Amino acid sequence: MNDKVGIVIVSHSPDVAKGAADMVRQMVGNEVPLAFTGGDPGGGLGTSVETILAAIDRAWSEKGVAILVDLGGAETNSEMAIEMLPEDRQGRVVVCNAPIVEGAVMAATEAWGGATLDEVRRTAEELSPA
Amino acid sequence: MNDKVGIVIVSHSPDVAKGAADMVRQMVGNEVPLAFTGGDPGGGLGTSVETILAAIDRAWSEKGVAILVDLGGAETNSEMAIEMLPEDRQGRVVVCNAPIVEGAVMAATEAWGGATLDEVRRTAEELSPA
Amino acid sequence: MTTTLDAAGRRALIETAAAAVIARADELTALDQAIGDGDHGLNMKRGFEAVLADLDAIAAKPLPEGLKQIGTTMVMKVGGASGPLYGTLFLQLGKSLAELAPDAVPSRAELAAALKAAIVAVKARGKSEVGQKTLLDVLAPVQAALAGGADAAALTACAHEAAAATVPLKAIRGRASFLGDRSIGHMDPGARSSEILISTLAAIAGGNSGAAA
Amino acid sequence: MTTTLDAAGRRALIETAAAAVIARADELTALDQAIGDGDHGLNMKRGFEAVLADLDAIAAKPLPEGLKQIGTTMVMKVGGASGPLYGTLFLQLGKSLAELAPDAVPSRAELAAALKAAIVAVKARGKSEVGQKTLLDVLAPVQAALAGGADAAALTACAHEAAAATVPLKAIRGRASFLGDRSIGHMDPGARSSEILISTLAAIAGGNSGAAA
Ligand SMILES: Nc1ncnc2c1ncn2[C@@H]1O[C@H](COP(=O)(O)OP(=O)(O)O)[C@@H](O)[C@H]1O
Ligand SMILES: Nc1ncnc2c1ncn2[C@@H]1O[C@H](COP(=O)(O)OP(=O)(O)O)[C@@H](O)[C@H]1O
Ligand SMILES: [Mg+2]
Ligand SMILES: [Mg+2]
Ligand SMILES: [Mg+2]
Ligand SMILES: [Mg+2]
Repeated sequence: MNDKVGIVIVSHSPDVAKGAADMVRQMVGNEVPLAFTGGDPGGGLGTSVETILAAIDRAWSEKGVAILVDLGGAETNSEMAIEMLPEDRQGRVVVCNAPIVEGAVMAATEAWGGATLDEVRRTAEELSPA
Repeated sequence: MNDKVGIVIVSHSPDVAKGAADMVRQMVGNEVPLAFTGGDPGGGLGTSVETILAAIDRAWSEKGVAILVDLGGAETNSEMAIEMLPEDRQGRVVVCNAPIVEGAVMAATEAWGGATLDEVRRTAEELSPA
Repeated sequence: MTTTLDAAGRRALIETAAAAVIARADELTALDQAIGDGDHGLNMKRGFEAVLADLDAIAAKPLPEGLKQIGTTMVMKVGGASGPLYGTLFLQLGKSLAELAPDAVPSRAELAAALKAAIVAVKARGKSEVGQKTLLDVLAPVQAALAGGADAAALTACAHEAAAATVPLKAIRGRASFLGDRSIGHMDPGARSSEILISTLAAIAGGNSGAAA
Repeated sequence: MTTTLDAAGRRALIETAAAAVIARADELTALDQAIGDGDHGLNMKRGFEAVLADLDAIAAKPLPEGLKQIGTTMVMKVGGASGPLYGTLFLQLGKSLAELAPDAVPSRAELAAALKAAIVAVKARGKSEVGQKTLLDVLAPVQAALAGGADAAALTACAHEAAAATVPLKAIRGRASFLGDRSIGHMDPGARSSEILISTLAAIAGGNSGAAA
């Protein structure tokens, strides 16, 4: 599994995170490391650095991990999580400036094809859904 | 309620549709007409013209309805649904070329402020999440 | 070819075409798994099963009305992008043939004109063109062959070749476009479902002299 | 001001500040309902309740270490954008004060320098600047007042005015920015929570001569 870039989906809503992951799985099956998380530490709409760290770990790939987020808080918490990673992992995790659902499907499809982390990120950031 | 543009969320995934609607509700409460739908007529990932039509009806506003979609099939089915509306409604429903989750939150926030359908659509299409 | 197409004839036509697609559902799904979300067979099966569920009512109607009902059923039941696309195809075929005399068999010219208009409608629905690795890449050459006088066997061969010719294409529309260059080397699922429909209809029209490949 | 800040002193400081924010949770949430998603009070309450749950351990540590633990707790527990922002603030305060002698009270200069560095860190975390209707619009003028020699009452007044001054601003960062011009006319929730923290701490430092507004 470690020959593909991993994908992490971080939404304020656990439902959005799960649903987006379902859509990703439908496109790429189990060949891309994938993890998702949503909801704040109290179970409300929000995000949690702790569960983001766990998701990065679940989707870990030596080729790196691309994170897809929805709104500002998800982005800030994801960036915070990246800084809390062991140093040798930090440089291999990026937050994509891309729509969470469409970006996750795009990024995963690109990862599936064996692309590098940078290519995966660029694809998610470039394309809007056709 | 009819003084605000309505928002319809059409995802391939029922979970994404519901979660995005939760996020919208958290921002604008019940002051914006809102409906969501996801899943194909067989219950799988996909969309259904029938349930899109019903969602447009639930979120109906005399000021019009903005539809947020994820991938191609959701767009094509939503455009098909618009053409099947009674003629006097057709011109007042648009599909936004915007990310489904981020666009729904933006569009609903704009609708909440009393914007026109065109302003709502433009806001969703212009902004990417901060 | 017979000179009338009555309810029994329409029934046989629709039933055979629907059954042919339903029988190929697994193959269509497998094609969609390679370059899409793996549901094209399921989608087409759901649509045509809904058509079969209304078969008597559809066959009882004049051909243009029956085609429109098939179109509406596909629109409402398929669920994928192919639903509004095939739905639009059948709806426009029905609209274009509206002047057909009851139980008449449409002429080659009428059919070619109707299919031409339907292709225009599908393009508008999908914001797509020929050459983008979609069902249009089968429909368009078949329409040209039909207009040019091709017989049933030639139409079947044309559809078969056109579907095969989508293999080297890069997808520009639909989900397969997400794969970019990696969509090359696979047959488009919608092109294949169109081929199945056309070759089945051609076989019936040609007195079962051809068969769906 | 006393010249030492021992575990008991640190405990009182943290407990009072946390309690002040928790007591204002409903007000903070109401502010966030007007121009955000209505969770800032809940978020801050969750964060500071987690701090209180570890109060003894945090107070037992030297101030810099305690501040870092508060920062980590806010990062992990708040859940909103304010979590990493306040978390970064406390983490950097702790880092900047690392050289502080055990149980010493940081000098005005040390505090002003630490807060300055913390504001830089918060800006980097939020990709934000002063004037964008955020907590920075309270932190920055308070830092300037502190550096300029303001006493506890003056710091409280400064924080109060700075929070009020966010009302006419248009939000450029965070969710309130989605509202564009409609964010004008409301106080920023993060600015208000910063005001509460600062005025509470100032009141304690000033021997309870001031009080959180
Ligand atoms: N925009 C479009 N224009 C024309 N044909 C399209 C378009 N999008 C998809 N198709 C056709 O539909 C087929 C996919 O149908 P299906 O799998 O049922 O829907 P979905 O892609 O929504 O899962 C493709 O193989 C292609 O032939
Ligand atoms: N990018 C940012 N930079 C600085 N401050 C920010 C930023 N985003 C949000 N804030 C602050 O955080 C506050 C909102 O916090 P909170 O409601 O807890 O988080 P969320 O916006 O994720 O729901 C805002 O009032 C603002 O002061
Ligand atoms: Mg498909
Ligand atoms: Mg599909
Ligand atoms: Mg909030
Ligand atoms: Mg929030």
